[in-house]
Amino acid sequence: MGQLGARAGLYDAATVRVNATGSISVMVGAHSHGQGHETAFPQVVAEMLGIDESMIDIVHGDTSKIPFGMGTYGSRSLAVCGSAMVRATEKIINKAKKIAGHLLEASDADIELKDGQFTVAGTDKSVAWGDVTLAAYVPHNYPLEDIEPGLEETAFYDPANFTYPSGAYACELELDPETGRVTIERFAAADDFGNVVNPMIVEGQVHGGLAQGIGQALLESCVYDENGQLLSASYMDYAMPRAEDVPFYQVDHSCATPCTHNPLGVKGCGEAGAIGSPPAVVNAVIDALHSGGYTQVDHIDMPVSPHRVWKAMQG
Amino acid sequence: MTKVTMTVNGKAVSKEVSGNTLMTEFLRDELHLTGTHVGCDTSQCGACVIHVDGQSVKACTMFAGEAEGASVTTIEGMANADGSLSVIQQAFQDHHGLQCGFCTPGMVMTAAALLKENPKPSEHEVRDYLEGNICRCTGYHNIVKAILAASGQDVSGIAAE
Amino acid sequence: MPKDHGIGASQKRREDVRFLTGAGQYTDDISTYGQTYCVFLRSDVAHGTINNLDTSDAEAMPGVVRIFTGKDFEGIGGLPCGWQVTDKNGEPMKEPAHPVLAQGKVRHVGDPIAAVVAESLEEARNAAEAIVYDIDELPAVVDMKAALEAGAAKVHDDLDDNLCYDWQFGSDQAAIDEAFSNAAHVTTLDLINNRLVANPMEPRVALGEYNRANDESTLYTTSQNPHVIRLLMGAFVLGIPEHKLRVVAPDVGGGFGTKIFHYAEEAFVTFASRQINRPVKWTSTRSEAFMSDAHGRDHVTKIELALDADNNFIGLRTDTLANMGAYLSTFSSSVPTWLHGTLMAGNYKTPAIQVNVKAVFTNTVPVDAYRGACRPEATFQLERLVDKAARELGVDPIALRRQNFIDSFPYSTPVAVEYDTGDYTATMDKLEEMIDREGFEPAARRARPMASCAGSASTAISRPAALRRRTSWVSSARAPVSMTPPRCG
Amino acid sequence: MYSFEIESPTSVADAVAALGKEEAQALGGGQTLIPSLKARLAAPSVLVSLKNIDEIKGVSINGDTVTIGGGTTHATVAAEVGSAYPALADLAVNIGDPAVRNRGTIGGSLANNDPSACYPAAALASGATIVTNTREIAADDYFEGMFTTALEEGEIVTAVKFPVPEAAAYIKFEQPASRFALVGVFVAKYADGVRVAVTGASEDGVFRWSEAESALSSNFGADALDGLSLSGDGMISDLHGSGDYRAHLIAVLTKRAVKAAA
Amino acid sequence: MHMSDTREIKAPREVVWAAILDPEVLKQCVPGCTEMTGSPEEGFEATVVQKVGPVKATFKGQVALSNRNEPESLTLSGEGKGGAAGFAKGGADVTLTDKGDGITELHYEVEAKVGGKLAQLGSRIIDGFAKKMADQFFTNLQDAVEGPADPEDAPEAEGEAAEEGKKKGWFKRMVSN
Repeated sequence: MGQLGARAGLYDAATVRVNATGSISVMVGAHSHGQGHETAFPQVVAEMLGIDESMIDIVHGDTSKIPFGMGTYGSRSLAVCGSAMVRATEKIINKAKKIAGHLLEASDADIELKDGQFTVAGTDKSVAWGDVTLAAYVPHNYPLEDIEPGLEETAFYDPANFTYPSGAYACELELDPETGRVTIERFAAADDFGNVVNPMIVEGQVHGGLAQGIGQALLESCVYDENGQLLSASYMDYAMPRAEDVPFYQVDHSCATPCTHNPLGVKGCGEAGAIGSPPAVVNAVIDALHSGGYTQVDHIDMPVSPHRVWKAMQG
Repeated sequence: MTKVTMTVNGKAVSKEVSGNTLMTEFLRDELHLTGTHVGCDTSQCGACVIHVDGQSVKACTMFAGEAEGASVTTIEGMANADGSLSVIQQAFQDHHGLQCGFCTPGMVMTAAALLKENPKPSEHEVRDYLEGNICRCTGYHNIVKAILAASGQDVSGIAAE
Repeated sequence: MPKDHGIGASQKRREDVRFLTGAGQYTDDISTYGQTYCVFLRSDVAHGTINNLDTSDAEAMPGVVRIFTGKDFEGIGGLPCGWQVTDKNGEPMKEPAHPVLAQGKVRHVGDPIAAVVAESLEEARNAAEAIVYDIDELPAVVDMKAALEAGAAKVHDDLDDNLCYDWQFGSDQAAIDEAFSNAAHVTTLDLINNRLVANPMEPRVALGEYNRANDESTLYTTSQNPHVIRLLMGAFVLGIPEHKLRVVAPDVGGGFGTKIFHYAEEAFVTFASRQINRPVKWTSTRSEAFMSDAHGRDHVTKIELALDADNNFIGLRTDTLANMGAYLSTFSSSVPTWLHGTLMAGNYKTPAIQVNVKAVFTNTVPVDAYRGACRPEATFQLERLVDKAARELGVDPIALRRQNFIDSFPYSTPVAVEYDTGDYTATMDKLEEMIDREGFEPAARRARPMASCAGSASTAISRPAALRRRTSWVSSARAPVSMTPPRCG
Repeated sequence: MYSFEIESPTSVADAVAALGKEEAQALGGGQTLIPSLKARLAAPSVLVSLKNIDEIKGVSINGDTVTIGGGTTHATVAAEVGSAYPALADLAVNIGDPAVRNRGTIGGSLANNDPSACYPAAALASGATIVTNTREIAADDYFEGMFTTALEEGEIVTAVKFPVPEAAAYIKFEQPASRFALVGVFVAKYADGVRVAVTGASEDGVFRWSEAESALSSNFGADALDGLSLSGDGMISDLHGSGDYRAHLIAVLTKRAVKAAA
Repeated sequence: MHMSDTREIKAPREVVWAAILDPEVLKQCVPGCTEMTGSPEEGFEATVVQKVGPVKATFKGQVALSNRNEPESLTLSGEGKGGAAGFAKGGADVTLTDKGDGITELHYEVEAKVGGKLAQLGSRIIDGFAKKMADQFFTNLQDAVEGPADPEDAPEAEGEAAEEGKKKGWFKRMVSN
């Protein structure tokens, strides 16, 4: 994205460090601040290697431990950093196959990796993941001329394009015509995030975004007076959404058109809820007002507070 | 400085504190129990909720000196004796009732107080009881669901899973 | 059977166990040996000249280790903006200096004037109150339109005016003019994207530590991206080589964008810990966060949609004023431009789109990315506009959307990006299926939004005390909205 | 916070003595005072905690009078007053949040007289008597404008006596951030007439809406209020609502309160 | 915020004018003022203590008189710093109109602003409070000049003057003697 003026790159990086006994530390540039990377990222590596997630730990948030990273923002962690992790894991698999090929006395081109076992294609000759990783670090009988010891790989991944998730959101609300108060009754969000690694986490991301979007639409506002004094400068005046301001949400991500340009086929999901919900809410408010006969109201600026609704109804 | 003595998570503690030492400061700085969090300064976010003599209170809005002789429970004292997660904690994990985890201690403490008062709350009662606990990550969906599940109610009908 | 492991499994989160037992380690949970506490004296006026800043009485107060002012940062770099935007005349954006501590002037309420480092937090607070200073208040620029008027007070004296850049993007003028001159109907909407504060529940914290033995600095900070902080702070602000600078972000209690940026407090504690050779810790209060965390949104927009006689979208143009606040925060300049303009096509095959954005300096806290980072702003404009157009034309808003959906991929928009995949019709089908299943108001009512409303039964509401008795009509309504694509960098 | 010491007397007499010290300040539940202290907006030298004074705690119900000790928490009022005075219990259970209700006290709320607090509306609409360590004050004489009461320096609210009405209700319209009353209306019907008290709205704090009272005294039904309205002049105007909006809400909420009470 | 009001004072315009310029009267009129030193020419240094609910703040600052157009109009302005509470500033354009019969019409237009925590936390009450302060100031002025409508409401002026004021308006008495 340098051509657009970004002074920093928008790539990300990951190092997959396989230890002698087969456990793995994955150093990632993305840094979770609530997104659950420690759970979701190992799911990807575990899937690729056919080993259990409990053997894989994520290391993040420390420049002394991680090669480099651009961090977590813009719904990018899995699409960008996850892709770097996939690339690094692919390098691991390639090298591990070479080691396995050596141990099995077969060409690495014939080695298949499935469920944590390296097998010579078409035979029952196999060697376990742990035997290969041990050989990498305890290189007795090891072709040191062809293969370096150790099993650690780094990849930087710079996406060729953004990802383009999309969605359709609906809001049903009640508007009290006497006070102007709006109550969200139901909210439905159908999103296309491409492939999904951990559906539970993805749904949680949408929930949180929806509450922030509903907050923007109905509650939150930073107000300065004409002298530049910030009036809404504590939770006494800046209205944060609470549990009773929001309903249970219906969310769905079953319409999936996988992203074509990252290896996981994933699209960003972290911001979606906050993007689609404000217009859904405000459109519903205007719809409610029209259905109640207040057809003069074209628009109400956010936050659509009871006071603003009442004022709009006064004409 | 005055001496205060209280029981915290079942252990007797005794410390010299100044009059203006808040309970949050006492727990975090004196006892190194950093699970009780401070998320605001107007007593609204609820990240600091603890139990004092069985009642939920905001530790940021109480002086340590006021807890003289009290029995105090913090998030660090909520797990089962064997170290496994309590029913409420387990429900939060099972139903993804937390993301960044910062509001979580207060949420768990408030949920525990609710279920003690009202063992089978309705959705509305849960949401109402959480008025003093702000979460910015979860949109509350899974927190409410987790608390309903912890109360033993069937949550399989609640959307989105 | 749902998967129980690997890709596609709803695995329970392993990080939850520590968060649920109070064992998480957030930055404020870290304390180091010999740690000192830092409190910032912040401006309580929005704009003014610092006439007199006398820290001598405060320096003599109990527990004070040292007090820093702007003087200590003379010759040291300022906080950089990480994205260069070129305006429509080929000129680079205006990037005023953004000092760590104010240099002679304050430009927003909360602008740090001085920083006290003391043995305890209360001692630091006492001393901060004892600093003698005098600010000659200048007229504050708050409203963006007024800020651009001739003769408006200037936020930065060294700039010609309060315009950071005037940016134009998308279809050329001829194409836009043609679309609008051929329009059978034009829908126009003026709207405001309200200014927000991200408010992660964990306030920001920075702890700087210096190891004299190897000349290394460590910064513990509430950051979404520690490497970026290391790069910006090391290379642009303090001149510390990367191998002598370690940035650690432990458990972070939410961010939503506001913890991406490099902040003055991070640079300050790193700098001060090297000066006094002791760790320096700053923990924001929530009230402080409101005036020192970068804010989000704050756009004023006029948007217009041209439709042909068959209700096809044929042109779209927008005029936006985007508030930058008093200084350019790390990614502020990119937000209303590359993250906003490029999404104005939304889900629709509008052939001509032009986006105009003026970025404006005001005497307010800097504004930067907040969850969605201008995709919410773009989507709000577009989806409100489409809904309004449907109402004006008397057509079903969903039908109008469906008719104009992009339906073949890859699709190159007039605003520079190529959508690789998507199926907006299928997503809308799914939504309609969900809302029927979940008992939303029947589609018949939705399709006749102008119909008079029969009072629907009231369902459980949150605060019985507030609305216990409802008389007259209560309206239920829904307005599905299709969402523009967010994207990941 | 500035530094101070806390004293925790166990009797009213000791508390009064302690409050006689220079810059001494009573600490009730602390739910307003402690945030103010944290913001360094007050600098007492001694805080006199009333928490350990058992003689000012608890609820007693005697015929048509509910007496609540000044040191009684909102949670206790909510739990114990319901059978005798349900509207008052309903008010208490909607103050703040559970943790605040476990600490905050009725005496503290009435002494503070925040213009948006709930209890002043209940006390004024009920014609309650505020009992202090030295005297009894009728609610009509007690509230003297926002944050101002008839209390002298060092005077402690020891109890509040509420005559139980025939019918009553409190309807609160919450300010979305603080959850204090943007407007709250307490309606109480007694044999000798109806009293209507409004909180949250006026710049002078809680007040009685006399036109509504006379209309309701002759006809206790929401329709009696048709056509009655208040001016927005003198009403609080802030980022959550103009004075006119608050005036409008008073009329709406009064009707709702009457319906809820009837 | 902006406030204005008009009130009739039962005293000749010169008396009202002189009262406004008198440091002792000013001190009595500024609500919560505990100290005021200086002169109309040089300006005054003032200390004002304000208590609102749990909040108690001491403001130190200046009071100045400007745009003096004797005896018709002047501007009274004050600003004070309240430490952690922030600051308050206010200016009142005062016009005096001679209504005859020893009656003066006093009209004021007040612009006031606050900053810091007062603005940050007090937006709900600050307008009402400022109005109350302005009103109290001019009520005090009126009382000082003509004597309070209700002697019980007399400002607690010192000594003999206060006693006299209860009958007549201590300032009026002083200047008319």
